Amino acid sequence: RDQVQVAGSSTVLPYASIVAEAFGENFDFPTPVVESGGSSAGLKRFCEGVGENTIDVANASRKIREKEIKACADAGVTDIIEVQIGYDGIVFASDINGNSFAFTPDDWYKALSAQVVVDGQLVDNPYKTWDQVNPNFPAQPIAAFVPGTKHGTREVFEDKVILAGCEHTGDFDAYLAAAEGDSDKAKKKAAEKACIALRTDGVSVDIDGDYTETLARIDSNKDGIGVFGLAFYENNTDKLQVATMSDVVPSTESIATGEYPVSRPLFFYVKKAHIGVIPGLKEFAEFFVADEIAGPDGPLAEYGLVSDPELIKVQEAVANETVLGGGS
Amino acid sequence: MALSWILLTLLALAVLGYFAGRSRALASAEGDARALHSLPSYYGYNVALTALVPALGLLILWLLVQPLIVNNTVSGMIPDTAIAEGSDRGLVMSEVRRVAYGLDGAIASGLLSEVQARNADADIEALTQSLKDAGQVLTQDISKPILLAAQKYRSMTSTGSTAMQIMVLVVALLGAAFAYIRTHREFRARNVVEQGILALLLLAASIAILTTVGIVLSMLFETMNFFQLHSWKDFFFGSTWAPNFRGGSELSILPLLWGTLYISVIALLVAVPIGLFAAIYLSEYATGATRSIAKPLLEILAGIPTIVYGLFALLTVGPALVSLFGDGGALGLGWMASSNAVLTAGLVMGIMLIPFVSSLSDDIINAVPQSMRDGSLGLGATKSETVRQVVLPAALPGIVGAILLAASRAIGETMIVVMAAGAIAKFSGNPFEAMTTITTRIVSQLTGDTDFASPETLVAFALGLTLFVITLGLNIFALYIVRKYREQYE
Amino acid sequence: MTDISQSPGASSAAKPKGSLFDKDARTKRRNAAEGRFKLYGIAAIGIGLLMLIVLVTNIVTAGTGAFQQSFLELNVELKEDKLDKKGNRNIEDIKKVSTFGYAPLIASALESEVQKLGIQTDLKPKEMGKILSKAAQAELRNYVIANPDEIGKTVSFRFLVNSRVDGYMKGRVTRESIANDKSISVAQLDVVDQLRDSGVLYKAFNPDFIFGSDASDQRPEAAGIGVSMLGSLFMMFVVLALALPIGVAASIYLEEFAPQNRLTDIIEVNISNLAAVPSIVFGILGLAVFINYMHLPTSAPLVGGLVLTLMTLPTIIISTRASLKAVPPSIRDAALGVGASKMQSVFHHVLPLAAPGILTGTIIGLAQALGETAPLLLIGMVGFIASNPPDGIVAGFLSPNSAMPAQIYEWSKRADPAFYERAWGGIIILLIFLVTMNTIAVILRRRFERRW
Amino acid sequence: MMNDMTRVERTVDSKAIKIAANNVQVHYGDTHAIKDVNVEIEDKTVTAFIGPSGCGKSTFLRCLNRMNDTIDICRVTGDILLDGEDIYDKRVDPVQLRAKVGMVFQKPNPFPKSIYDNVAYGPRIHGLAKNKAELDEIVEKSLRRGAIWDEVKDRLDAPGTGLSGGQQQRLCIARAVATEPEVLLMDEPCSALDPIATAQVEELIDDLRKRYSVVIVTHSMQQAARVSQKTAFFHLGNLVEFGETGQIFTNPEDPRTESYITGRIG
Amino acid sequence: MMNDMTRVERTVDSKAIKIAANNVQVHYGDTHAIKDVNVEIEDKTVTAFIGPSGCGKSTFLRCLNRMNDTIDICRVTGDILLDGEDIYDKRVDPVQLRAKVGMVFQKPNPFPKSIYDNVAYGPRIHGLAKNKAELDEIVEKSLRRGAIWDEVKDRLDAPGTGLSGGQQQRLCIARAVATEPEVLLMDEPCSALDPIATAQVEELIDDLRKRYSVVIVTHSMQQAARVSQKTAFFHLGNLVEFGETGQIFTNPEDPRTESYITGRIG
Ligand SMILES: Nc1ncnc2c1ncn2[C@@H]1O[C@H](COP(=O)(O)OP(=O)(O)OP(=O)(O)O)[C@@H](O)[C@H]1O
Ligand SMILES: Nc1ncnc2c1ncn2[C@@H]1O[C@H](COP(=O)(O)OP(=O)(O)OP(=O)(O)O)[C@@H](O)[C@H]1O
Ligand SMILES: [Mg+2]
Ligand SMILES: [Mg+2]
Ligand SMILES: O=P([O-])([O-])[O-]
Repeated sequence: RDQVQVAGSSTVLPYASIVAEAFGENFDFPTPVVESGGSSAGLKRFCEGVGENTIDVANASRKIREKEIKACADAGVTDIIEVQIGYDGIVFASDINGNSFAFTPDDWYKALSAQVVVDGQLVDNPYKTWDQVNPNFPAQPIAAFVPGTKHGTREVFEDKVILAGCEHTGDFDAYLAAAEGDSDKAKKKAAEKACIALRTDGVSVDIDGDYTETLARIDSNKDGIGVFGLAFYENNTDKLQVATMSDVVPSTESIATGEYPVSRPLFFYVKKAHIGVIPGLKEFAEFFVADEIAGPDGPLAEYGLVSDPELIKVQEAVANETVLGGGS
Repeated sequence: MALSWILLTLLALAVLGYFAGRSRALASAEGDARALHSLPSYYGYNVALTALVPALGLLILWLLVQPLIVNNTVSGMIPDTAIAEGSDRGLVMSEVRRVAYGLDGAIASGLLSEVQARNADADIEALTQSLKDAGQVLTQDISKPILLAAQKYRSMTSTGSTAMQIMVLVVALLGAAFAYIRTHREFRARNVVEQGILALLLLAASIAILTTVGIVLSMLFETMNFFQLHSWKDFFFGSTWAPNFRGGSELSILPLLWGTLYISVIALLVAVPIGLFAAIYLSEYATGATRSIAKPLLEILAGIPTIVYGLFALLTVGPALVSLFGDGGALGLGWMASSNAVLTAGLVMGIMLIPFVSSLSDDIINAVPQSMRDGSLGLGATKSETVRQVVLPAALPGIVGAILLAASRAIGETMIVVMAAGAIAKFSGNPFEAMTTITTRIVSQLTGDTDFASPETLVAFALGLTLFVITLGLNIFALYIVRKYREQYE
Repeated sequence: MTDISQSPGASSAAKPKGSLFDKDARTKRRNAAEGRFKLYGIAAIGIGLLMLIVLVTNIVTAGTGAFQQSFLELNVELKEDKLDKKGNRNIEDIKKVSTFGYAPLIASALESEVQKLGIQTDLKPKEMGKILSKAAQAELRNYVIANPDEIGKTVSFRFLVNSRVDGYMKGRVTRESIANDKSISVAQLDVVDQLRDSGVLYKAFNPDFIFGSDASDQRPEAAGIGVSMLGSLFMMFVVLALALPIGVAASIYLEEFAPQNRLTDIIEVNISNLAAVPSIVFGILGLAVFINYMHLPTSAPLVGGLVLTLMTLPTIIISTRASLKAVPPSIRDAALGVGASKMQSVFHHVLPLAAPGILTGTIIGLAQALGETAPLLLIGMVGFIASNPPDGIVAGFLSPNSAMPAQIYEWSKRADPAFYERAWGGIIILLIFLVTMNTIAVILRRRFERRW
Repeated sequence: MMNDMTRVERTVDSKAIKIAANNVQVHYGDTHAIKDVNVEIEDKTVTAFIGPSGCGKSTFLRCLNRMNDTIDICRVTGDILLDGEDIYDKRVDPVQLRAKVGMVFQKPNPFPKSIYDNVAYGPRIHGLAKNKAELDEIVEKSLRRGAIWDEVKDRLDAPGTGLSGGQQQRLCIARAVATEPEVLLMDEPCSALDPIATAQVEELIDDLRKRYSVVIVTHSMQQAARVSQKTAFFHLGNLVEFGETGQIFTNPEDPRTESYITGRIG
Repeated sequence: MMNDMTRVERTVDSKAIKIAANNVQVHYGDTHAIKDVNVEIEDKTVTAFIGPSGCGKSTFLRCLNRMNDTIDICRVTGDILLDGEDIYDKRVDPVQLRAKVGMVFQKPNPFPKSIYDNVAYGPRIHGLAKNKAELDEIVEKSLRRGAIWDEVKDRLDAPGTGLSGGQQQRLCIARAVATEPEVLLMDEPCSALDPIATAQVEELIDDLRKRYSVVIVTHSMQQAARVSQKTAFFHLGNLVEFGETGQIFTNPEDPRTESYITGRIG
């Protein structure tokens, strides 16, 4: 095998393919193969073992989990280099010709949670239009296209938007009171779970496909508001208008500074054992995080990646082949 | 390419054997083919097959085993010290292989001589340089143990492949000779050849079985892992499907199963009548010209990528249905909230499945002998009566097969469901609500972001296996129906 | 029931002798039923064909744009001080200049072109350069590395323009729609307008879409389906070469030779059941067996073909068995009666008569295999793969490649709307591929069709 | 059920014309199978078609109830009038025609259904029975008339295809008479029958003649002489001679007829 | 080709036994179709099987070359010896058996291929012809023996299924004789044939008898008397009587035989 083999997240795929293409053009190594198939599937193959018939790099739109590290180790994949390439901004956008929105997490919580507190009582979510949620909004029917439960974005959405809203509105206490559990911790967990349970009456639609599907749905239902990646939105400004979140307009800058709250880090993982064995692997990893690629003016940022403010550290880590959990 | 050379030789030998066997058989019958037990060509095939099959078998076996032996021997040569921390023997072996191929390549391009390549005391730096000059990909500088291992690897491989070539040829020749000697007018060549073919047929049938075994096995272990992490009671008897990143998900198959059945049934309600009527029209009413155009055209429907159907559902059918059944729709019913609905998915899937029913049924209906139709028409039956009461029952096994195929496809479809029916699992009898199916959940749990060792991902395997068992039940039922109602014409 | 329903022979009264021309009530009813039945048939075919027309029209309208692309003709000065600072034409040194280093060359070439044409603009050369595709840099670099002697000269090129500009040329992008767009500005469109009017920027047929390879998300204008078409071709080759013979052989065994017993029943049920296995499960199987166990390379069309073969087999087996069953036993008897062996009777008589059904199964199975993505996901054939066409038959089977449906699926997910057009264009090509494949089978099938 | 009358009355009084064929020509693709045939089939008469194998008897017979419509390459020209009405007229519904003009085919073609359903099929589609009991009655009566009742009465549920050749033939006869057609076309109905069964079928034919008209193709001159009142002799697609059975067999006009009857041409 | 010998020598000298059936029983599922039949078929002899329709003639005939193997529900017990060898022995290849014991089926079943290919099929798979010319010769000879050559010689490429009933029957006869079997089983080979064609086939049978053994099922007592030397009478699955044809027809031992021959049981 001559080429580097990469698999994993479909969110990272565009960035990885931009890098792979440029890598193939500028180096004598063959263009790396970048497969998609999901973070989980990618990491699974990554952890299948060491050797030519396993992949070298796994892209992930989330951090690798402890259990996975352990599974990796069991299969002999011990030295894993973790590389954070930047952030994926998550934005809320609606049809370009429709109403504009300035959201807070509270609005989303109220609009989508399966149950909400009305007059001190936990009841099934009664809201049908946005003005019922927040009087500042127009009387537009609520129709939300949120990432399905397979997507890591869903987790971010739940944590940083719904749960935040739940806590902020104070409804959390009502859930806590209603929660069952042996310990406080269990109760808290149950309450959190209840908070983020989304309604299933068709108002909130899970999108298991990709942002193109969300876009198509907004196309066919102009009242819809969807969750998108920043990069996707920036490529489709002719059809979408973005909503602010807590009065911050999402942009690479506002996300990089942390002002805009909803984003998630993107990673790739390299098998150290393959460095020096697979031609071009290390070069590829270094190229990926090089300034001219992953820097704020590089093609990745141009495409929509929120470049990591601490890119230098990342570059160092790659150069030194720093593996997870210390080690050399 | 030693391999293609040896394959060509075998092929040539087989052809030669064919003619030799044939002419020997003819000679043994003094040129009179009638005196032979079998047709002369069977004697030829006998020799050719006896020469070819064992030799090919050996070749395949050898190709599988030799690398194992070579790898074991060579990797045994590598001292532990040569294996870097965190690396493993397997990776070093790939380096060894790369060097070995590099040496081959360098020899081929004339930059190294065979002697230099074999020289165990060669200057490593010079060697590295000449490999690089020859354009070979090297990842790091060659170390002594790796060079030695690579040289050993080369020599073993080349000895091995020489031995293989000789052995394979010997086996082929022996086979040919054996069959040739046995060739005699009394020899039951046809029976032997047919036995051979029967064995091949059996082999082909067993591939299907092996696939089943493979599928079950490849899902069984992960399914067991899943049930260790998640309660089987919830899986089989729970009522909610709600995977959650924090764990503690409710993962019950029942709402998914409901969605699967619901969508499939609607799809079949669309596809089976349309497909069957189309098949009947094509085979019984249409002129030859119409048939030869319409049938292949309908078959295109089966080949349109499902993503197109998905978009079609999402952008065209869904909104159209909403404008009929939705709030303020043409019918003023207000039944349908969004274009995501079981009905949308079922309708669109049904369209995709039309050719599965129509084309296969058409062939089977066409195969019903004309005398059956004549018998019925002669009694004053109309064409439709003939079709319904005589032709269709006679064609039943094939039609059931076609419907099963369509049902299978409906159960296995993902893209249309995802785009048209949504991703929310629930129990509801309302066809205007969104639902989802087992298969889509399998795909999304497998390709999603959840931890790959978590129940949320592993549930895909349990779903797959359960679906497998359920469809097995459906198939047994279908077989029973066919057996019971089959009408065998003469 | 009706006036005609009388107990036959009950009385000596013969049946009323109606004229053939006037139909009695029952006949009318039956004829109406007949008419309805026939109408259902026509309606069924009509619905099918209507859907086909709708779908195909959709596909064609959405996809034809992909076959055209906008190009810009430029004379680029290959400046020695940028490309070969040492001036000794050492290829290694020339290679050190990355594609990013070529951007200024192109930008200044564009600037001088703009000046030459007398176009007024306030744009900086770098901004103006963004009109062009990023693929232009790579094209230029490849040219220079292939012809180092040309350094220092001015060479004329035909570059792709950026997807937004191309969209503008095709009417997809308008001055209004780019209001919030960061990647293109109205000022750039002004330049584009003038370049177009002077004829250096124009739309033309784009063979690279059909023959080229995929490009990254930033260069929709450079993406082509050719390489993945080869991937599909090699896979279909594997599928056809394996699934058809194995499927037919297995069906023959099961239908004609297998003893009728429980075991055969189990096998039969099993095979129909395989058809209901979701295709992604075949991907799981393929990953486990072909890649992890047999160590075949990942992303290889060979493996894809093998997986799709397993997936297609049940379809072919089910249809083959159904058509074998439909051959009347009297034909078999006739052959056996003249002393043919069972094998001969099957291969000489039964199989040709079953051929139409077998071919139908093959058509449907191949169509399914040709359009399938899910199992390819797990064996690594979906993603950004293979930027170059394979350089030989063996490489075609073994080196990483994608497949048409996977490529289309990938494109359909990408953010830039320009990929949307390409996805539909890809579907057109996929359908042409499919129709070509089917036509062969359909012609064969017609030769075998007969009634007895 | 069966009466014991075996003697055939050769009543020669002129009867109504049931079927009249004028200038009928039949082509199978390029083969000219029936050449300009004119024939008149009387009501309440048994007409026998005789002639060497391949001369076009079956073809002509199939014209009479338009069964040739099902053969793609078959073209029929000329007029065939049933009760004075052209059966090839556009307004004519072949279905109604075939209900009136029933047919027993040369090759027995039972449906792959039970024996009962084979016979009940016609009555069912024509709605001849009010209820199950009546249908049972029709089936039994027809099977009896087909001279097969005794052999199959215990296995009415067995498939018709599992019968012996002769049994199938009789089943097909039973099936055809079950619908009570006005004209019954029988293409060698006794070819696979033993003499006793043959006699029973001939008796049936004679019985049918009382009310209907029967056309029978046969290779047995004796049979033709026994059952028919009129005989048509076909040769190479031509209707060579048509007339009273007695006259044809005793005093044929055409030398070809004579040669055939005396066994000289084939 | 055809010799003019039409007279049948009733040579009664004892010949070698070609096929011997001992205690043969055949069941179709629950139906007991053949009950304990013992019969010896001599070489160079024509044996006729007669009996009422459904009595088991075809069934027994199909036992003789194991064509019953193809019917799932059919069970055969007892021994059948061909030249002293048990044909139901495991070592026996039914294919070889059927090459020796050819068969003409009751219902004509031509292959849906050209007439030429129908006849040439057997010789081809048995390698009887060295080359095309020889094959052509075999085909022509067989078609002539089947008394159909003149009718089809101009359309050898036409499909065999497009022939008339009688032509199909003769084609099947031609197909069977083309492979030159040692024993030829003919199930009502003349049922659809006119007298002349019948005579020609009978001539063929007589010709075959010189070298081979022929078993013929027929419903025509006359035919049995004309062509056969031995006759077996079946009734309800039993072999009632077996003996010299002359004796059976003139002086039957069993009352049932007599009743049948004189036309009283069926
Ligand atoms: N495939 C079958 N399945 C069940 N029963 C059968 C089958 N074939 C024949 N039989 C029965 O076996 C008996 C003998 O049938 P067979 O065909 O041998 O009669 P046959 O003497 O040839 O009669 P025919 O002269 O009418 O052809 C009959 O009762 C028949 O119904
Ligand atoms: N389907 C067909 N296609 C082509 N030719 C046909 C077809 N059917 C019959 N023929 C030809 O038409 C002529 C008349 O056939 P027909 O079946 O009417 O003969 P027949 O008198 O019934 O003979 P038989 O007594 O043998 O049944 C024959 O030469 C025959 O080969
Ligand atoms: Mg006929
Ligand atoms: Mg019989
Ligand atoms: O493909 P994802 O893992 O990023 O959803």
